[in-house]
Amino acid sequence: MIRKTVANVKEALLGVEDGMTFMLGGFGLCGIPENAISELVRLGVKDITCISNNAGVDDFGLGLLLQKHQIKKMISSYVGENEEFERQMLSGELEVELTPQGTLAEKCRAAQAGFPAFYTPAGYGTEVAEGKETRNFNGKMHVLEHAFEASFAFVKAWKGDEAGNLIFKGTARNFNPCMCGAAKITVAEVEELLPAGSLDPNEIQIPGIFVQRIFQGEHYEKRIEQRTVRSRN
Amino acid sequence: MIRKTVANVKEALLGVEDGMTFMLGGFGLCGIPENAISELVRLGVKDITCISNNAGVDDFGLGLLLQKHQIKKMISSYVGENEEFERQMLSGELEVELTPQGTLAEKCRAAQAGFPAFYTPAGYGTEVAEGKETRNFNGKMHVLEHAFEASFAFVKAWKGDEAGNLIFKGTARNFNPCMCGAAKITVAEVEELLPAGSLDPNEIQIPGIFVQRIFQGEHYEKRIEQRTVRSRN
Amino acid sequence: MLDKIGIAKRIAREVKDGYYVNLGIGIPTLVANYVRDDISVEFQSENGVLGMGPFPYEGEEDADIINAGKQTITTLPGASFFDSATSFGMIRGKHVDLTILGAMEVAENGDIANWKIPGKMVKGMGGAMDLVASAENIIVAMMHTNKKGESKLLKKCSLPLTGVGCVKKIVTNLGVLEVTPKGFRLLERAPGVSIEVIKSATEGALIVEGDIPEMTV
Amino acid sequence: MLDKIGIAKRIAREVKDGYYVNLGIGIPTLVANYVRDDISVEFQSENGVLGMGPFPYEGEEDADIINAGKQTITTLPGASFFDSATSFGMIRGKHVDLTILGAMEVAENGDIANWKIPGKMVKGMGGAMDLVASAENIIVAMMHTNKKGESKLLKKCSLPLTGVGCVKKIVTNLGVLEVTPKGFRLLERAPGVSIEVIKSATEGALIVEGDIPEMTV
Repeated sequence: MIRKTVANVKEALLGVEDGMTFMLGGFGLCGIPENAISELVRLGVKDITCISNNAGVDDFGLGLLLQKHQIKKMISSYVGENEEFERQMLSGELEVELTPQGTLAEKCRAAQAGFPAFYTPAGYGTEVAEGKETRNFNGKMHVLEHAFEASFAFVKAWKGDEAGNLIFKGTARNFNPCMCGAAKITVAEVEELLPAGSLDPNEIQIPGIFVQRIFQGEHYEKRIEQRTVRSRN
Repeated sequence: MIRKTVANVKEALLGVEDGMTFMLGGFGLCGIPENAISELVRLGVKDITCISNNAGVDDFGLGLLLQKHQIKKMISSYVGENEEFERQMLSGELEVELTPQGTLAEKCRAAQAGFPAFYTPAGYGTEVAEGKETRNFNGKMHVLEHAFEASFAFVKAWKGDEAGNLIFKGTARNFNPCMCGAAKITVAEVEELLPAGSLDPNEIQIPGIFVQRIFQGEHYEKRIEQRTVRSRN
Repeated sequence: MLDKIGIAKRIAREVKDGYYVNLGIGIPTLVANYVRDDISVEFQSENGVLGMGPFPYEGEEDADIINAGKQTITTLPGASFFDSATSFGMIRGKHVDLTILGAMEVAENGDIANWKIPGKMVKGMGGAMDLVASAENIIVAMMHTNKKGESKLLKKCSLPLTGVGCVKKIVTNLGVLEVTPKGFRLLERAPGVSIEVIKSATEGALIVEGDIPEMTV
Repeated sequence: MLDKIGIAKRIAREVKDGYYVNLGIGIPTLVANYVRDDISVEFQSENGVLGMGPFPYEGEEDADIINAGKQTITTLPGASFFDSATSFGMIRGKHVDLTILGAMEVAENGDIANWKIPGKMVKGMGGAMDLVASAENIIVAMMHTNKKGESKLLKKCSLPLTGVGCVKKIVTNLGVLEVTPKGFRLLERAPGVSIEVIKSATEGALIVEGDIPEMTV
């Protein structure tokens, strides 16, 4: 067994530098690497490029990094619900590259699985395809999209073990598995870190080979963006 | 919940015809759709093309279909351990298309996920790449490979539910998940068929949307090809 | 004329037994409430869940179980969770039977625009570009005109496109229209809405052939 | 001269702490038995398992748990199972650190042939083409000559290729060689094997520079 555990978030983020490209898992605020984000804020790394489906809200998630002007560029599919984001984008402080959500997921998976590029129909005929190669397959037009390149991937799982194996929960899974192994170093934070052998090999969703560092997060706020409920009556 | 259960293997294979292309899960004899294969033998469908990593052994797995001369063409990565296969191939009775194993898996996954084609470095500079488009990405040559097209995919899982959700066991997983949803109709046979709601939504390995028909196999022989053991002393 | 709920109810009748359906944010989300309960349908949300159920009871909401609108949800028996790449594999691979989404503009050739207003806020396309590029069956739910009273059914979209030639059907507050090679073919009028009203609210080519029934919702 | 076990033992010394290793069928499989037990290594088998352990005790074999050689195996703590597409994602994505496989022929430019003898049996390439096309670190384990006594280290492969310019190191019964732009560079001699013997058994360009140590196994 190859041990991937590190003592804490500080050790997990060793090597993080200004100007790097990071992948961050999560959909909205669901399944985001809360502890890694806090540490990125504390470290004050600047001019970073973030690959993340969303940009958090004003005071949580990636919004915390936006507040401190640490982000140079966002690569996302949806960036609503964030006033500071809007302000920075409109003022030109923040560069934004919008990418169809399925393309975003597959650009991660392509990096993970060693595919340099892929063809997808998403975005054909739109400004997303401008300047990109297009091609007809079976009578349908496709756009050539390339695998992401990133220095670190920060992902959040539910349970993990010393070997770096991960299990996600509910829709907090989202982009997290796709980003594992898609950057030079994958840092996984988990709610519960277990000894190797605690997880059924059959139930592991991401094998440890895709993870370089794993730690148990100190605290998870797990903020809900839209609390929708029904009453019992 | 959309119900996918059929009464038995006969109902599961309704619509199977001569000349069709089938995908069959399994690696060697591990995780093969034993009941579907038996029914294909019983039905006597001819001139079929089989996409399967291996071709079984002489008297089990796809070997049973070879014995009856039902297979016109095999698309596989490894076809050793089968004398009848060898005889038919050398005599020209059987057409064989050998494909690198990772390419075979991805041609299935591409069909499942709606990618028409992909670039892989596997096989570049070999006869596998002859007549295929090649392309340099990041200084490395790649070969363009296309998604498979098949009428039926026959897969075998460990547990399944009425909604078509599947869980595989051990290395019997192999190509089975990749083939789900990769053909027009996916037929899953399982060792244990459960009511919807019995499986934890978090532990499902293949969501039912990729499966059109599911049934519980009557009997599984699960033959071992290489029984390797150590003694306790 | 239909209100948003009326539009959702009318679209719910397009949902057939055995369909896997992806519902966009807004009016489309309401459709789930009006699907006949004697048919089997599963709702997919592109953030990674199939078999969505209603909102949770108060106090039972789970931050780890949401839909693509970031709303807390529940799951029904037979549900499953999966990652984003798998989710869009379902969509791109045409395993999802029907996509219902909102739009800012639809053109008579089926082009759709719903993700960006240049110079104003850009929220992003989310999964919409993947959905419209792949789905075989796309229904747009929207108001026939914008807040300024301008038609949203155009000869040509003025806003940046989400997808080209992909919309099949449109249900608005005024009626049901089908996209054909010759333009918007009117299929049904909303209750109390005349053909003249629809004509004047439709900038793109409108085809009115034969008797156009008033819909029953 | 080394026997197969000797070759396996020598290759085992190339396995470093923290390596994920894919072992081919034949001599490579034996390597697992000789890796130092004070380092952490995980063995991947391309049929879908990481963290392979030894063969099961008699009576505990499970038809659903095999390696790529179709042998019944066990798993160690920290092991995981996965599908074939994910397995080759590990390989193609360079997550596997070292690939050890057999060969029929290796050329001085690193080309390898190991899957087909035209006119004779063709068993297929299995996962070998994916492995050699992707791995950064490929060691070939083989006899220096074939059964007829002909060199297997050639100027140019005569058999259909498995991959081009990919082999980095070769361990044979006669020695250890590195593939360089100028040809096979001799690094070590097997016990009791002279440079002259290696020269006469190597058809491809052989580079012998400085003192060539006899290996210790």
